[in-house]
Amino acid sequence: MAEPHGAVAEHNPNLRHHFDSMEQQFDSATLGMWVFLLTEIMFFGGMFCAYMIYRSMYPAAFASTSQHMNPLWGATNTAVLIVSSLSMALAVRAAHLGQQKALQILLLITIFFGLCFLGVKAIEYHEHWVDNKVPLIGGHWDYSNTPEFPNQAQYARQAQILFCFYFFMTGFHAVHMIVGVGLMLTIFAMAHKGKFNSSYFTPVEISGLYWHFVDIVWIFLFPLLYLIGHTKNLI
Amino acid sequence: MSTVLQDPRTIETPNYLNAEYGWKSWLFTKDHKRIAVLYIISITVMFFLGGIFAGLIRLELLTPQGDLVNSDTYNKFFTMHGIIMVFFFLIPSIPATLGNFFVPMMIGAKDLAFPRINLLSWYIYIIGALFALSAVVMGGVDTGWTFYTPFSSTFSNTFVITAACGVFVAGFSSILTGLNFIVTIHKMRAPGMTWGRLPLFVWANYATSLIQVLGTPVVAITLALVGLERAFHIGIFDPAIGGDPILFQHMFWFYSHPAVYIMILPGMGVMSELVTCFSRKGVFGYAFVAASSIGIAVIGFLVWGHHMFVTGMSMYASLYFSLLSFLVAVPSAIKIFNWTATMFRGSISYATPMLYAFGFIGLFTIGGLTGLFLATLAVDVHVTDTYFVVAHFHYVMVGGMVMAYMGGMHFWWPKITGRMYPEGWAKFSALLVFVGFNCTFFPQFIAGYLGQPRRYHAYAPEFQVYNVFSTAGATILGVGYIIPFIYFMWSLKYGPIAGNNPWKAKGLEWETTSPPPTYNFETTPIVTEEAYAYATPHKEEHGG
Amino acid sequence: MVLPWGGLPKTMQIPLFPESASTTADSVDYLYYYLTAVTVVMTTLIFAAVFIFAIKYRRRSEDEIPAPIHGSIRLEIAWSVIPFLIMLTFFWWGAQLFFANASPPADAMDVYAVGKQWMWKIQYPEGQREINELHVPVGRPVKVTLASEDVIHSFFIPAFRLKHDVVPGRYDTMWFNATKPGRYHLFCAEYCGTEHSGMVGWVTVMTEPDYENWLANGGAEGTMVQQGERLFGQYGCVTCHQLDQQGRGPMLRGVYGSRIQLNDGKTILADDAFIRESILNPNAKIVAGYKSDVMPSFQGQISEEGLLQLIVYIKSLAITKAPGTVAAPGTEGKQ
Amino acid sequence: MHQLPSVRSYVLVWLTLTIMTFVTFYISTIDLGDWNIVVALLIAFFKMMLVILIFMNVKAESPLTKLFVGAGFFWMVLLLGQVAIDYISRTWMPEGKMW
Repeated sequence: MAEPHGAVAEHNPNLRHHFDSMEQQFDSATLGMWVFLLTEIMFFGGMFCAYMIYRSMYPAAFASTSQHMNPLWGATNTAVLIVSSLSMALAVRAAHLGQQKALQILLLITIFFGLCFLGVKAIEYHEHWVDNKVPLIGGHWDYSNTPEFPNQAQYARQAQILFCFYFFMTGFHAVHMIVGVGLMLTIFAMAHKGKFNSSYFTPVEISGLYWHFVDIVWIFLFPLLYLIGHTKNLI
Repeated sequence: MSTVLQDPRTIETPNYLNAEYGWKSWLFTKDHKRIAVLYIISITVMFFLGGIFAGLIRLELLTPQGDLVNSDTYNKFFTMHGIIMVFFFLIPSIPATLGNFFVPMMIGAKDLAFPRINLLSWYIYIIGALFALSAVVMGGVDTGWTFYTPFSSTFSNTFVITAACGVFVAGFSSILTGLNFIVTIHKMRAPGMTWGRLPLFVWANYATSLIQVLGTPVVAITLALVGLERAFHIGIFDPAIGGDPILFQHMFWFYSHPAVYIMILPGMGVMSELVTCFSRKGVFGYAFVAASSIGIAVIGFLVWGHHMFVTGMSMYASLYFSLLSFLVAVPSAIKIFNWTATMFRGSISYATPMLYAFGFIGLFTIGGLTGLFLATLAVDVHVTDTYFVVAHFHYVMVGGMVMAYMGGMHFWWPKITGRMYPEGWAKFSALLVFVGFNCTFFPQFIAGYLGQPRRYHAYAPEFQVYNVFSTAGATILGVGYIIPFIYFMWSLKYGPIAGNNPWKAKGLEWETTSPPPTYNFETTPIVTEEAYAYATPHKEEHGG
Repeated sequence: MVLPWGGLPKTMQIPLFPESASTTADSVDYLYYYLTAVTVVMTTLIFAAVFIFAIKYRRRSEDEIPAPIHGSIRLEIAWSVIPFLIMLTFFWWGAQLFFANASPPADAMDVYAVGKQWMWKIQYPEGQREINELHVPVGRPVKVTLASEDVIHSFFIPAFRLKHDVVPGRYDTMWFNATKPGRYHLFCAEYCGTEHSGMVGWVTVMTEPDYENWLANGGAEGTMVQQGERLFGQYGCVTCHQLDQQGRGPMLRGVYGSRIQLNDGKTILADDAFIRESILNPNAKIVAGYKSDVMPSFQGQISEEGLLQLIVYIKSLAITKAPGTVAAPGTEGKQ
Repeated sequence: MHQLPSVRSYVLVWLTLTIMTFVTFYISTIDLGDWNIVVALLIAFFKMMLVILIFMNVKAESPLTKLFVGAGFFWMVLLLGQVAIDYISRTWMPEGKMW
């Protein structure tokens, strides 16, 4: 393996061969993450687009089907994610300032709240499962006995579309959360091994951007899926 | 020192090819040049595979009765031709091969910003290709490359999900390449390489990358929805259970129209390099050519509705998309005019790459102008979904993009391999390609206006004369593509040594040795002049 | 149109333009000629420039370095603005024609076409039904209402320069005015599966007397209105929807073509699409004064052809005359 | 690299976001007709801007980053907006001429 010629005099062990300086490497990594988030925006944008059209086509069915989601869980999860975002932001700050101990604690807090979110999500999915509201499993889908859906196959189909969007969007979001938690565990392990210092903390920074993005997606999913029309039964 | 590529008598400089040996050194490489070579090999395989399907289509259409294969088989042929050519050849072709190899070199970087992601993108591409090929092996897909619902989601009895998975996966390869380019071009330019000095090939690849990054996720999600719909029948695109098939078309074309700019923009970038080098003159109107690339990338997202004028989309939406479709023709026209003007008072060489460039200008002009027919509402009503569209699309893609790709391969072959190809054979096959191409696709314009619908296995007998011409032309075209493949292979071992800069071209990639060393440059170059400054004397060649 | 070698035997003729047999066809052709002329001129100019430059400025010695030319803002503006202005004329002309063809004249006669893998089922208000054949009189505007039973098809008549996709789950319409008696191709232009290329038929344009003659034979099952009335009873619609008095559902006489007040305060035109939706998805729009969830959905129970018959029947009720003397819609033009 | 927001401003943002979540939740219990969704999305947009500007510290980032963030949302609006053009105007029937 040929070493690059003209290597920098004080070679930082974290500097990869093809970069000239730590700053260039850091800037590239952050820009790379932003471009990645750009694709993520469009990824969720596609789902929002389809959601928008069907919601405008079947407003009544969407509004009444939304009553099957528990907005209290949704709100709880929003709050949980916001806390995790706060701890993530503080973790990045600690990394900037080279506070290794604080960084590790804050990462653990972030992971904890991320897991809380996933736990709540799992409880919700389980409730839908018990209620036979999971559309992808054939035969479970039957509205005939629920009072808000009289014997109307058509209506049930439209309701099913909303539930599909619900599972599709929250499912993709949950996948992002799982990836995020995995990322945070890796970052924590790296921090624990003392990989970071105030001149090298790129992974913390870009994972933070990712984490906040996943939070933002949820900020939109919450009103779009749980609070359609207006909430009638608040538990 | 025993591999075919290496010959100790001739290539002495340390380069990316002789840096390491063995299959592991290729499959685990992080060198953008080696990854580009991996891509060249894979897309060549896909190109010939897609070409075989094209040949079978043309053979079937020789007679109007549909007597060679049955209709299901024919439908699978054109579907596989489309999927393979669009998603596994045209989209990755120039960015992932020539772009991968030369974008870092042209801006004076040692590698792309994320070499491991670059390698990952190749593996993802291969996984996607394997999905698509397994769909072929299992029995094929018959939806057309456009996967229109509800046919694809409900009615087709073929391996739609497998093929859609292939396209979905390959999309991520495209996204990662685009991401890598954007960051590289922003952050890795050599000192002095300002945006105003970037070679136009880099500008074109930058614009392409923007489309890849912004558009591909939408088609990924759309195909995921089609897969879900097909597997579980959830009703998103099926009108029988409350869905709307037109929404699929909107979401599909949101990506797939800009995707044709993913295919053609890098070709335009190659063109700018060829025309300047073989006219030995800076490009006419550099700023306009550069800006038109970005213009195409942006406006390209505003025109997708012209694929849907007869679908029952709103009349007013049709009006909107029609007007903007004309607008996107302006930057393309600017490019054509500027290349032509560049040749004015140049010193024009007839080397093979320039022959391909001449071909590109001519064929792309026809392809672009016939696009205007399709943007004109009342005419589109008649010609959409006929062979007119097929001809227009192939004029832009084969006459434009593949011409540019071939030109680029000939142009940079000496840099990539250190060897020259045989000029006589190359000129001959360039001529074959041009003649064969026109013979294949020009008659289809007429057949299309006569009303021959596309994707027809059997057709009305009065169209036969045009189809006979097409099939004859396709034969010539096929030979025109096989000859270069043979002599390129030959030149790897027997081609004359090219030297560092056989064309006396400008550009950082020509200032390093051929083939380039692993990190491209002995020392990071410092750029002091505009792109294509042919009037200023050449720097002393270093290296060797 | 056929090239000048029209005297050759038919098998050796090479057609360049399709036959032109509708009022639209000529106007589209003129625009097409204009576009072709511009294309030919532009292509010739570019080819000539490339060719002349390539010859005139060919490299004469290996070391030749031409003087640089950086560009010219004026030229750049000229060759972006002028082509765009020309293109605006394409846009304007094309859009005019497109919009002129958008809505059929009020006196157009109706024909109903249902696309199904892989055939076209045509029915006439007078009761004729045929497959892959469409008979129309010359010189009378014809409105075709298009529906699909499965996938997207496209109703394409090259000689009329007309095409419209047939999207399942909705109605599309197109109209034409045939100018020349003859037999013309009818194609399915949107890929629809195995026998897509077999989904072809013929449009027969006939003189008025021939057409009347043709109409007189056939229609064994009665007119579409009668067929629709039969279905109306068969599906039990009549139990809730009475013709002249209020039932559980809205009264249907005089509904078609009027503006309906909905219970959310909006009003809507009662057209084919509205009636179709009301049958298949009754809860989508509720007429003011009625409750939702009363009427069951008939999705999947009535064929597309049956739906069209019901619509024609309800349409016939728009005319407030006693039943029996109702003229079939589409035949008004003859009176 | 660049200026970091203070811990205080982080906590303030967190407080605002949490309060906004409750506001969204509360407003959804009031029937505003079509305006429910508008209000909910406006609040969500406001929350998003807070996260982007402060938590992700885009406020102090280079213009390039801001451009990319803006581009992402611009393109999403292009997708939603242009699809909406079709759906909104689909039932408008022209009467034989363009305008």
